[in-house]
Amino acid sequence: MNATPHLIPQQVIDRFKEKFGNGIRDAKVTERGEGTKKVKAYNIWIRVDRELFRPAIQELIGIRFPHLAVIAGNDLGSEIELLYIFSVFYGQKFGEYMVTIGVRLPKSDLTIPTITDLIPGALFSEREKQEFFGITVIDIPDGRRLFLPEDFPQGVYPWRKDETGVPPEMIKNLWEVDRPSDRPAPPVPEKTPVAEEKKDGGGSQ
Amino acid sequence: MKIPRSFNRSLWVFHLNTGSCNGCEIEIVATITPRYDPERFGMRLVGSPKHADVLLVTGPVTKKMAPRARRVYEQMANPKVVMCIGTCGQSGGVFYDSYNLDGPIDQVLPVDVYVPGCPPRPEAIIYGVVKALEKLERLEAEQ
Amino acid sequence: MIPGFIATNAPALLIAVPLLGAFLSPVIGIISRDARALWVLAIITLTAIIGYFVAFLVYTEGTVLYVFGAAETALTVPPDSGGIPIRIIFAIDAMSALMVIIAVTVGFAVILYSLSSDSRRSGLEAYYTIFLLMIGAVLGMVSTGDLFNFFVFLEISSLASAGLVAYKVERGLAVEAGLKYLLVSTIGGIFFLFAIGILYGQYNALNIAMLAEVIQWTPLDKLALVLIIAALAAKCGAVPMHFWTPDAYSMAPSAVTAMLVVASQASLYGLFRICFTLYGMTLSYVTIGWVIIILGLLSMIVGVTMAIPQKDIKRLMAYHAVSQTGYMLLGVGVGLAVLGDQALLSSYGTTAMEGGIFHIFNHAMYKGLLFLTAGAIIYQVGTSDLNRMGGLGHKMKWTMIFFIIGALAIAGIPPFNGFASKFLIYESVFAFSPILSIIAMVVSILTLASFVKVFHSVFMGPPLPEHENVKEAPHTMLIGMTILAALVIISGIFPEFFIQNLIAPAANALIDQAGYIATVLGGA
Amino acid sequence: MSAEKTKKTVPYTVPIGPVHPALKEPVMFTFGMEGEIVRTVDFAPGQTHRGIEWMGMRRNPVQIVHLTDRVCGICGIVHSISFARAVEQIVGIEVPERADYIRTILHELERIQSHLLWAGVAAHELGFDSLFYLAWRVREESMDLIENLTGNRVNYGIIQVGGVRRDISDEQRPLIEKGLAYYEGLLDQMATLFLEDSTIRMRCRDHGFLSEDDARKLCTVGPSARASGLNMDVRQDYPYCAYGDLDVKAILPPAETGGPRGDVYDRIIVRLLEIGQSVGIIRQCLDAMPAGEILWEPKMAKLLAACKKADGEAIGRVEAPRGECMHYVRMAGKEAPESWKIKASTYSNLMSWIPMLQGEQLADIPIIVASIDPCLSCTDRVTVVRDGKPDILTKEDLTRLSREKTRRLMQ
Amino acid sequence: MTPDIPFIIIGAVLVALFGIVIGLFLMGFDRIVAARMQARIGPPITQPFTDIRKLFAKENVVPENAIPWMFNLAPVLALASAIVILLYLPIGGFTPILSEGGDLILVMYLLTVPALALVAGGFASGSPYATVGAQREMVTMIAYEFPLAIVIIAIAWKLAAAGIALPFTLASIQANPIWGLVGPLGTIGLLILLVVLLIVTPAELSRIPFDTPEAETELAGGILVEYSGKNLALFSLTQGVKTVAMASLVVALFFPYSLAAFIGLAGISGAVIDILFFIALITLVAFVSVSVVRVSMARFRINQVVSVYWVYLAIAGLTGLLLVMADQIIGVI
Amino acid sequence: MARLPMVPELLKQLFSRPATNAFPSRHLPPSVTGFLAKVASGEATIHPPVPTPPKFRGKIVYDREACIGCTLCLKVCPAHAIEFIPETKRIRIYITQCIFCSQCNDICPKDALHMSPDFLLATENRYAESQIVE
Ligand code: SF4
Ligand code: SF4
Ligand code: SF4
Ligand code: SF4
Ligand code: SF4
Ligand code: SF4
Ligand code: SF4
Ligand code: SF4
Repeated sequence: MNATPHLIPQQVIDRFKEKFGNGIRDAKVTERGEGTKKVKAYNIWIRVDRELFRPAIQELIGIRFPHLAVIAGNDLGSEIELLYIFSVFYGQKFGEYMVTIGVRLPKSDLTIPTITDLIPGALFSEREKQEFFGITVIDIPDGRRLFLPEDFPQGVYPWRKDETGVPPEMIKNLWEVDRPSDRPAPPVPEKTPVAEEKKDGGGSQ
Repeated sequence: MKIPRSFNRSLWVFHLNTGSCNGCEIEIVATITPRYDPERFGMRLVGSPKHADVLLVTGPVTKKMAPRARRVYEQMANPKVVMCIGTCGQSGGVFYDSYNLDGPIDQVLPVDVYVPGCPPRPEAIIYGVVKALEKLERLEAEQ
Repeated sequence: MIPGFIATNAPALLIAVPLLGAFLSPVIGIISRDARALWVLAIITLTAIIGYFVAFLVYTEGTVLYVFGAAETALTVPPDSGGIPIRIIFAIDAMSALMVIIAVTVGFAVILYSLSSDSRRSGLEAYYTIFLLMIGAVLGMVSTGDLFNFFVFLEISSLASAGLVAYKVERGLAVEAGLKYLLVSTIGGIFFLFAIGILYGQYNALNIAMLAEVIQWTPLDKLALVLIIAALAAKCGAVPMHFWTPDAYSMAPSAVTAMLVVASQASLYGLFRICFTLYGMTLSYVTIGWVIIILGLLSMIVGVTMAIPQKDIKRLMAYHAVSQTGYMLLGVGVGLAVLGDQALLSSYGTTAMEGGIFHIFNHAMYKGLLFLTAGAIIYQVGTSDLNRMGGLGHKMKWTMIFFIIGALAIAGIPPFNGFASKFLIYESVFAFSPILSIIAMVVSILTLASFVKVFHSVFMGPPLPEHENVKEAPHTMLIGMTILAALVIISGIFPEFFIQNLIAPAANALIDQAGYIATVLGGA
Repeated sequence: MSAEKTKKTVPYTVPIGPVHPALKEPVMFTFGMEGEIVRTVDFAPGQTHRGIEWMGMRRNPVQIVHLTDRVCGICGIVHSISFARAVEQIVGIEVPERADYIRTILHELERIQSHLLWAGVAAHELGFDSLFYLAWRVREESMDLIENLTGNRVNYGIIQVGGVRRDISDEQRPLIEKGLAYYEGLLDQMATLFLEDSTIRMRCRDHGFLSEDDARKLCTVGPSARASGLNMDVRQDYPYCAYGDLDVKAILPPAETGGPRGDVYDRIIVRLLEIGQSVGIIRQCLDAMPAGEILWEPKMAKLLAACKKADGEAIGRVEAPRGECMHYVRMAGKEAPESWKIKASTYSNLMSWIPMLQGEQLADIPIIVASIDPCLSCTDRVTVVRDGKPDILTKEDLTRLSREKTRRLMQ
Repeated sequence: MTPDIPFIIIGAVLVALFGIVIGLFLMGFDRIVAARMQARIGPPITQPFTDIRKLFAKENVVPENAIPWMFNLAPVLALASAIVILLYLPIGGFTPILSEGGDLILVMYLLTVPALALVAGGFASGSPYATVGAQREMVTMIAYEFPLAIVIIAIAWKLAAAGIALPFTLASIQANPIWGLVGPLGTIGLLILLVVLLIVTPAELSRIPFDTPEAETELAGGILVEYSGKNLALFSLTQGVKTVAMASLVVALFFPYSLAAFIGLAGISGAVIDILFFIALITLVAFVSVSVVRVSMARFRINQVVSVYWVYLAIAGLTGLLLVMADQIIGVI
Repeated sequence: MARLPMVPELLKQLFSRPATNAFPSRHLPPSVTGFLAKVASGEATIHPPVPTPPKFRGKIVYDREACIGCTLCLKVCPAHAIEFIPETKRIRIYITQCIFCSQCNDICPKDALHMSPDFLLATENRYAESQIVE
C-alpha cells in the first residue's frame, strides 16, 4: 500500500492530469494556515468527468490508500454534484492532504457506480446519498435506507433544492405548538433614562 | 389511580431518548453520579419501563421514536409521572422547524414537569424532581 | 371361602391374575373395545389389590413363602410353565414386597393412562395381552426364590417388552429399537443362563436360599457372578451397557416406557438379590461393591451428560433414567462395599442402601410420571422433537404441573421424593468417600438444568401457531398421572413413613442373608 | 444449553430505552444469535435523525453555530469549530491567533471530558458501576472548568465564525492550572484501575477485534482506528487551530502493553493515554498563548453581512475525541449556506461494529458497541432473530463485503 | 423432641418477619455502604422498605405473552420458599424452628427453590430478555452448586471424622464450632473453604460480578424485565430473605459462636445480645461477600462464571477439602 | 492472580466524605411542600447547588425599557425563542424555547438582554408566567 512516496499537493494534481488529461475538468489546491506559525494544511480539489470517476478513485488508491471521510453533494440546479472527500498521506506529521474528487450527474441520469468494492466503508455514505439526493448507486451491496424512517414519503429527497425537496407541509414548526396567541402585550413605559440600573440583570437565587 | 404515600419517596426512573442531541442524556447521567446522587431521595435508574415510576424524556421526538415513546409509556405500571428534560423536548429548541419531528413531547405523552435548559444542569434536573414531588403531594392531598 | 382362598394363594394369584387376564383379553376384545378396556382395568385392579395384600402380609408377618405344587397349596399348573413341571418357590421378603408394590402401582396407573393414550391405535388385542404379560412377568421376577424361575420370568418380560417396544410397527425405528432390545436381552439371557448352569453344575441347586447356604466363592462362582452382573446391569441399563435404553424407551409408547422402567428395576432387584442374598458375605464385597459403585458413577455422569444435548423428549428422559439408575447402584453399592464391617454398615452403609432402595421406589414413581407427561405431550402435539414444541403451557396446564413435579423430583429438589432418597445417599456415601457425594450432588443439579431446558422448550414461550388446536390431555391420562404425582409428593413430604415401613425392612432383608436362608429353607 | 432456546425465541422487538449512560442516540440492532454467540449483525441508525444539515441550509451562519453545538452534546465544540473553520475559509476570515489557542484549549478540555465520560460508560457496560461513578466524578472537574470558561457545561456556545465568543481571563488561568494538576495526579491511578483490573482485562482483552486492514477499509477513525494500529490523528497530520504550533503525535497502543491488537482493551489504553496527552497540550497552549483579539468581527451584523457576500466551498476538519469530524460547506451569496454536509466521527466508525461483533457473545455486545465510543452506544432495542428464519436474515444489513471479510476473520 | 404445632406456627411467623425485616435492612445497608464506597451519600437505610411499600401499591402488569397463573405464582413461591429456608437455619444461637430437619443438604437444595421460582417466572413472562436471563440463572446455578457442594461435604466430613453424630444437622455444627476441630493444616483448608463459600454467596444472590441473569446493560433487567408492582416486590423480598439465609448459612457453618455465652449472660438479655450479635455477623458477611464484591469488579460473562466456579473455585474447594482430610489423617496418626 | 485495584480505593472512599453536594437537602424531607414552605419562611435552608461561575448562562432577563425593538435579536436567535410584539415594538422570550446561547445578548445594540445565573427553571406548565420574559 505504500507504493508511492510522499508527494506535494501539486504533484498529486499533476499525476491526475497526466493520466486523465482533459478528463480533469478542474483541479486546484487551497491552503490554510492557523495559529502563530501558520503551518499550511492543503486541500486538493479535482473535478473529473463522469466516466473517469472510478478510474480517478483507483488512481488515488494507487497513490496511497486513502481514508474516505464522506461523500458530500450539491444540488446545482440541473445537475447534482457529488464530492468524494478523501484524505491521503496520514501518519506523517502535517503531511496529510484532503483530496476531493467531484463528479457531476445530470438530473436526467442520476446514477453512479459503487466504490464499496474498493473501499467497503463507503457503504454508509452511498446509502445516505441515495436517500438524501435520490441518486442510484449501481451495484450497491445494501440499498436500504439509512437515516430516514421507513415511512418517509417516496420521492422526497431532503437535500434537493427542486420540487423533490422537502415540501413545506412536511415541516412541523414545533415552536408554534400551543403557544398562546392572545397574550396581551405588556405595557411599555415612557422612555425614561432610569432603566440603566437594571443592567446586570440578576437572578433570583 | 390512587397515589400511595410511599410513591414519592421511591421514584424509579426510566430514561427515553426521542432524538435528543445527547446533551441532556449526559446531564441525566451526570445527575446520577456521586456529585449529585439522587439515590439520596430513593431514586434509581431502572432498565425496564415495567419497573419505572418516572419517565424522563429527552429530545424533540423524531417520527421514528414517537410510537415507541407511546409504547414505553403504556408499558409503565400506574401511577406514573413523565418529566420532559431539556428545551428541545418542550418546544423543539434549535430543532424548531425540522421535517422529521413529531414533537414536542407533550404532543405525544402527557407531561407532568418540564425542565428547561439546553441542557439543564444536573441540579436543575433535581429541582425538576422537587417540582414533581410537589405536584404529587398536591395530588395526594386532593385525593 | 373365596377370601380364604385368595389369602392363602395370594402369591400365586399375583402372577396368575395378570397372566390369565392377558390371555383372555383378546377373547373379550371380540365383544367390544369397551368391554376389553373394562376387563383390563378389572384385571389390573385385582392384581394391584392382591399385590398390596401380599405386601401387607410380608410387612406384618414376615417373609411369605409359596410353594407351587406343595401339598398344602392347590395343585394348579403354573400358567407360565407351559406344561413343564418345575417346582416353583416364591419367597417374598420385604425387598420383594417393595418391588411388588412398585410394579402394581405403576402398572395400575399406566394401564389407566393407556386406556386413552393408546385408544387411537389398532392392534390393541395384542397390546393389552403383552402388557399384562409383562406386568405378570415382572411380578414373577421379584417374587420368585429360584434362579431359574427368575430367568424364565426375565425372558418373558424381555420378550413382552421387546414386543411392546416394537409395538408401533408403522415406525421402522421402533422395530429396530425392539430388535436392539431383544438382542441385549438375549445376550443377557444367555449370560444369565450360563451363570445358572455354572452354579447348578457345582451345587446342584437353583433355589437362591439353598445356593446361598452352600456357595463357596470358587473361581467358577466368580465367573458366574461376573456374568450375572453383566447380564443384569445391561438389562437395567447401567453404563456401559446402556445403549439400548434411549432407543427402546423413546420408541415404545409412553405407557410402556413407564413400565419398562419398572422392568429394568426388576433386573436391578435381581442384581441386588443375587449379590446380597445369594453371594452375600462370601464375595469380596469391597471389590464388588466398588464395581457397582463405579457402574453407578459412570451411569450417573454419562447418563446426564448424554441427556443434556438430546432433542427428543423421550430419549432425553431415557438418558436420565440411566443416570438415575446410577444413584441406586451407588447407594446399594456403598452398602455392599461395607457389608462386612458391622460398624460402618450401621453408621452409614444401611442408610446408603436405604437411599438406593428408596430411590428405586421413587424413580419408578417420578420417572413413570415423566414418561406419562411426555406421552401426553406427544399425544397432543404429534411430535417428540423438542425443537418443534413450545408454548404448550398456555394450553396444557395440568400436564405442565405434573411435568414440573416429576422434573423437580428427578432433580432432587425438596419437597419431592427424589430429594428424600438422594438425601439419604448424599448423607451416607460422603462418609465412604466425600467425592461421591459431591458428584452425586452435581449430577443432580445438571439433571435439574436439563429438565429446566426441557420445561422451557416444551411449555414456555408464546403459543406457537402450529399448536393452535392442542388441548389438555384426556381425563384417564390425567388420572394416571395424578396417582403417580400424588405418590411423588406424599413420599417426598413424609419420607420417614416410607423409609420406616417399606424401605428399611427391604434394606434389612437384603442385608440379612442368614435370615432369608433360614426362612426359606426352614419353611420349605 | 441455550442454543435451541434462543432459536425458539420469536423475533420480538422490545424497546429498552437508553436507560443509562445511554446518553446516546438509539440505534436499532438486529442480532442473529446462535446460543449466546452473535452470528450476524444488523443495525439501523437514524432513529433520532433530525435533519440538521437541512435545517442549516435555512439559517444564517451565526444561528448555525449554535445548531452545530447541538449536533451532539458529547463533543460540544468540534462541530462548531469545523463549521466555523469552513465558513472562515470561504469568507476569507483570518482568525485571531489568540482565538485559535482558546479553541485548542477547549477542544482538548472537551477531549478529557469526553474520554472520561466514555471510560465511565464502558465501565458501566461492564457492570462495574463503581468505576463508572469514579470516572464521572473525576470528570466533573473538567465540566466545572468548561462551565467556567464558556458558561455552560455541555453546549459551550463559545465558538463564533471568526473566533471565539469569550476570552480566557487572567483569573481563569489558575483555575485551568489547578484542573490540569488534578488530572496529572490522577492519571496513573486511572490507568491502574482500568488496565490492571483482572475482571476488566478478562472481559476486554481479545474481544471486539478489528484488524488494521479492516480499520483502513471501513474508514474507521479516531481512537478506534489507532487502537488497531492505524497511525492517524488529524491533529498530527493536518494542522489547524494551534496544532500547527504544537507537538502532537498520534497515540497508538504502546508495545509494552502488547502492541496494537485492535481489541477493546487497546481502545481503553488509547483513550486513557490521550487524556494525559490533552493535559500536556493545554499546558503548551497556556504557555504559548498570544495576546490579542478573540474575534475577527465582534459586531455580528457585520459578520453576517460578510458571510452573505461570500461564494465558495471549503472543508473544516478537526480531530474530535472519537476521531475525524468534518464539515463541508458551500456558500453562494445567500444568507444560508447552499450545501452543508456534516461528517461526525461516529458516522465513520459504525461499520467497524460488524467485524467487531461477529462471533462474540451476547454479553459482550454492550462493551463492544461502546468501545468505538459511539454517540449511539445504547443498544436501543435488541431483536433476537430466530436462527434460520430467512425473511429476517436475508434482509440483514451486512454488506456482502464485510460479511466475507468477517468470515475470513473468524477462521 | 416434637415441638407442638402452635409453637411452630408462631416461630415461623416470627422468623418470616425477622427474615423480611433483616433482609430489607441488609439491602438498605448494602445500598448505603456501596454508595459510600462510591463516594455518594446513598439512600436512607429505610429505602428498601419504602420501595417495597410502593411496589405493593403499584399496578401489576401481566404481559401479553405470559402464562398468567405461573407468572403470578412464581414470586409467591419464591418468597415462601425463601422463608422456609430460614426455618431450617439457626438464628442467633436458637435451634432452628424445624430443627429435626435442620440439615445442610436440605438447606442447600432449598436454596435452589427460590431461584427456580425465579426461573419459572422468567420463562413464564414470555419475553426474550427474561428467557435469556432465566437460562443464565440456570447456568449460574449449575456453576456454583459444585463448589457449594464441596464446602458442605467437606465440613460434614470433618465433623463426621471427628466422631460427631449427625454431621449434617446444623445443630451439631452449631454445637461444635468447626475451627476447634482442626489442626493448622485444617485451618488453612477451612479458610480456603470459607473464601469459596463467600464467593459462592454473590452468585447465589445474583449480584455483580455474577449477576449475568439480570445484567442490566445486556438484558435490561433480565429475568425481571416484565415484572412490576406486587410481584416485583415479592421478588425483592425474596432477594432480601435469601441474603439473610445465605449470610446465616455462612455464619452457621463458620462462626457458630454465641456472644452471650462468652460474656456469661443468660435469659432474655442473653438472647437479645445473641440476636444482635448474630445480626452483626450476618451484616458483616453481607458486607464482605455482597457489598464489597459487587462494587469492586466488573460483571463476568456467563461462560466466565462457569469457568470461575467449576475450575478455580472447585479446585480451591477440593484443595480445602484435601487439606482438611490430610489434617485429620495426620491428627489420627 | 486476580488483581482488583479498585478494592483499596473503594475502602478508602468508604471512610472519606462522600463527594455528594446535598442540594436541596441531604435526604427527602417528610414533606417537600412543607419543606419549601419552611424555606420560604426562613425556618429551614436549602443546601445550595454547586455554585455557578460568573459567565454562567441562565434564564434570560430583558430590559423592556432599554429595548428599541430593532429585531436584531430575532435575526440571530437560533431557537426561534423570541417573538416580536408589533403593537409595542417590544419582544417576548419563551424560556422553554430558549437554548441559553446568549447570542441575542451579543447582538443587542441597546444591551437590553442579559443572562442571569438562575437555572432552576422546572415548571408544570411551559407557558406559565415564570417561563415567559417580556
Ligand atoms: S435540550 Fe438542548 S442539550 Fe438537551 S437534548 Fe435538546 S438540544 Fe440537546
Ligand atoms: S446498554 Fe444502554 S440502556 Fe442499557 S444500561 Fe447501558 S447505556 Fe443504558
Ligand atoms: S448529521 Fe445527518 S444524520 Fe445527523 S441529523 Fe444531520 S442529516 Fe441527520
Ligand atoms: S451520530 Fe452523532 S452526530 Fe449523528 S445524529 Fe447521532 S449523535 Fe448526532
Ligand atoms: S447598525 Fe448599529 S446595531 Fe446594527 S450592526 Fe451596525 S452598529 Fe450594530
Ligand atoms: S461523534 Fe458522537 S460525540 Fe462526537 S460529535 Fe458526533 S455525536 Fe457527538
Ligand atoms: S439566548 Fe439564544 S436562544 Fe435564547 S433567546 Fe437569546 S438568542 Fe434566542
Ligand atoms: S436586539 Fe435588543 S434592542 Fe433589539 S429588539 Fe432585541 S432586545 Fe430589543
